[in-house]
Amino acid sequence: MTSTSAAQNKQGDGRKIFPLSKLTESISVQMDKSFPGEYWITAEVNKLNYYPHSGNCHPALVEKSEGRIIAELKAFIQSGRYREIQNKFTSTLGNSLSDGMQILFKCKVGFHSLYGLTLNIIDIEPAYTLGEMARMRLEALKKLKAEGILDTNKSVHLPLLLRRIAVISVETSKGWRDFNSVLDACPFRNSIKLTLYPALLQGDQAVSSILGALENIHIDHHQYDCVAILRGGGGETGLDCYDNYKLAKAVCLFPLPVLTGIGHATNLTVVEQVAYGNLITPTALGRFVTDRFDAFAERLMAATRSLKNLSRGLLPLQVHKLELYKNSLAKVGQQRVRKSRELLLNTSRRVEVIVKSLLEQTTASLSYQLPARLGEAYRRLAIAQTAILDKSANRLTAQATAICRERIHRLAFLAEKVRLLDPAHTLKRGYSITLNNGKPVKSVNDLIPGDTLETIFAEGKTTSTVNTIKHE
Amino acid sequence: MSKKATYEEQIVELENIIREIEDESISVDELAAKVKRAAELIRKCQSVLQATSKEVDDILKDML
Amino acid sequence: MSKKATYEEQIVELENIIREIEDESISVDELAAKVKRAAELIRKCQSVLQATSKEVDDILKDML
Amino acid sequence: MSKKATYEEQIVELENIIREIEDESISVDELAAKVKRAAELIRKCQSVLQATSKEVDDILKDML
Amino acid sequence: MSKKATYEEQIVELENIIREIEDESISVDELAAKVKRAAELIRKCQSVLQATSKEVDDILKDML
Amino acid sequence: MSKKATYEEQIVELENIIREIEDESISVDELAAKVKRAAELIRKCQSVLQATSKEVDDILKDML
Amino acid sequence: MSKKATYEEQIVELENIIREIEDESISVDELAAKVKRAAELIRKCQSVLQATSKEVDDILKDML
Repeated sequence: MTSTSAAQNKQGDGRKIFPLSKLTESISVQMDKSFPGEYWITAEVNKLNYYPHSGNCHPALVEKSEGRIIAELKAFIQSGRYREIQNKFTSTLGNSLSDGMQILFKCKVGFHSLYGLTLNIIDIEPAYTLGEMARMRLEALKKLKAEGILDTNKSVHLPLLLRRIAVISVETSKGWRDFNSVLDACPFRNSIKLTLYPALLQGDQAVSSILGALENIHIDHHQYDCVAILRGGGGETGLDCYDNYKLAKAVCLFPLPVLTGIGHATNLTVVEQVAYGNLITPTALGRFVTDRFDAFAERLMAATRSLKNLSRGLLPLQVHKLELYKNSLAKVGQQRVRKSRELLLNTSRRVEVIVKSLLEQTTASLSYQLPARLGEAYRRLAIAQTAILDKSANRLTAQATAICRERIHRLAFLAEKVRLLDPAHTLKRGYSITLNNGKPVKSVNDLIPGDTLETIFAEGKTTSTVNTIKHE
Repeated sequence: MSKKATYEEQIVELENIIREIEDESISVDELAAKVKRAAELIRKCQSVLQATSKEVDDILKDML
Repeated sequence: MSKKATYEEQIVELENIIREIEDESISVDELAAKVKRAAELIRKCQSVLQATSKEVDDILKDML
Repeated sequence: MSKKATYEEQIVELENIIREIEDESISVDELAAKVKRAAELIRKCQSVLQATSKEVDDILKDML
Repeated sequence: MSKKATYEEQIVELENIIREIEDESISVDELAAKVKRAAELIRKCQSVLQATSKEVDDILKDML
Repeated sequence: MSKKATYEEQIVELENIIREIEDESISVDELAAKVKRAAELIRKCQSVLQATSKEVDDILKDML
Repeated sequence: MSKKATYEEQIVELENIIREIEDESISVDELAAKVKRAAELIRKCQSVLQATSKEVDDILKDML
């Protein structure tokens, strides 16, 4: 505190005593000194605290670290400025400035004698908030994924027929009307039971309102097939609540499949992403419900049709099959008999053929072969015997002729010999035979003189006497 | 509700029976029984479709 | 099924008999008996079919 | 079947006779007797076939 | 067959005679008698064969 | 055969005669007689052979 | 042969005569007679031989 304060008093005990205004003035001066310009600050809008009557806004700003508030300050936005800022937000984000948003704002820090510390917001940068929202959406998804529950609701069983639907909507909303009008056109409308759990579907209160509705449904969740979140006619704004991590987590972990029809957003919200199904509009969600009824009914009809056709078709098929069996039985039975008959006929023909062949062969053997062999054997024997006889005849002829010849020859020889020995033959050649006393004289010594010799000649005989004998 | 509703199992059973009949993988011996069962399943499924909200509640109460 | 042969069993027996007759693995001595048996099987199957047909028709009639 | 030879047995006997005749292992003395036997067997087989044929036809006629 | 020589026996005798003649183990004196016997055997066999033939033909005629 | 010399005996006699002649142990006085006898024997044997031949031929002719 | 000397005896006589003549054991007186006898024997034998030869030739001629 400066001593230049105009309102200071001195007391006797030496204490300096100032009036409050002096203090606030002094703080204000110090503040202006310390925070002379304008500053860009980031913070989260914990509560917007907009006062429609004055048009002013007194947002409560906080900074959180790991979920805990580590700084908190109230700010002020003058009504005219607030309108400008909201226009910028709506056009950039498609969303007005609202609770829970991260903002980057330009401010002047001051101190007011009446209001104390003042944070006067001059401008807010919607682009930052947009980025922050995207970041938060990603963060929420990352977190859910890290917790392993991102697809938990998608894995919950969705019955074929959504007959008991817990609807989170507003009874007077266009979304609720659209949904109902689709269902009313469905022939199975009587089978569908809707239970409305009213809730705020956009704006600051939406997250807690929807969470509250979900809690209520949870109590009776066994009575429902699914939860439908319907929002319609709200335009494109106020959807940031569906990026809320808490709400998204509740949807993820909800025991019933959650279906969403919350309108068209530029970006798919986290809730839409983690819900069992996102049908975008209530009308589409209604069609989704009725389509499933139609599909089931169609399946049932198709099954009924098939059952009738097939059951009736199957038996005639079997009757026909039996008919075929009957025919083939008749065919194979008669064929078998026929074949056996043919076989037997062939056998009997074979008997005839081979018997006749045997008889013919035997007859041939008996009538031709054996007689021929007999004749041949005989002829050979006869020829051999004839040869023997011929040879004998030849031998006989040769020998007999030879004997005759030899005998004739021998006789001739003897005849010649006799002729030669005949004395007449010798005498004819001039020899003569001298006989003494009738005996041929062969030696001179046989003679003595005076012997009378007879000499025989061829033509006659003479007689003579020996005169002398001369020895050689 | 992780457990499937009875009618869901019934329509699957029904369609299986029909497929079996179609495939002729059902014998004549079983046919009547199967057709009977299919008819019963059809009746049951139809009743689920046509039931009023109240009946639905009753059916569900019975089921639980 | 232990006492009465099923339709399918009878069809199998019938087919076997027809095949045996065709293959000539059945002797002439057995032929008449086998044909008789086959005829009997066909008759039985026909009556099973008729009964099944009636039963199925009744079920379907009831269903509509 | 103990008393009466079956068709198949008769066919076997018949075939044996044919083989004997073919092999010329049958003498002329026996031939007539064997042929007579063969003829008898063929006749018997024919009558068996006729009876079977008639029986089969009757069964089939009854069936159709 | 004890009294009357069979066809086969006669054929055997005939064959023996022919073989003897072929072997020239027969004398010319016996030859005529043997040839006569052979002829007789052939005739006898032929008549047996004829009879058999006739019998067989009759059987076969009846058979077919 | 007691009365009539057999072919074989005649052949033996013939051989003896021829051998005698060949041995020149035969006298001229006997020669003509012996030759005559031999010729007679040959003729006889030939006629036996011829007769048998005729007989065989006749038989074969009859048979064929 | 008792009456008529055989060819062989005559040949023996002839040969004896020839031997006697050759031995000169015969007298000149006998000589002429012997020679005469020899000539006679030769004549006789020649005629016998001629007759025999002719006969044999005839027989053989007949035979062949």
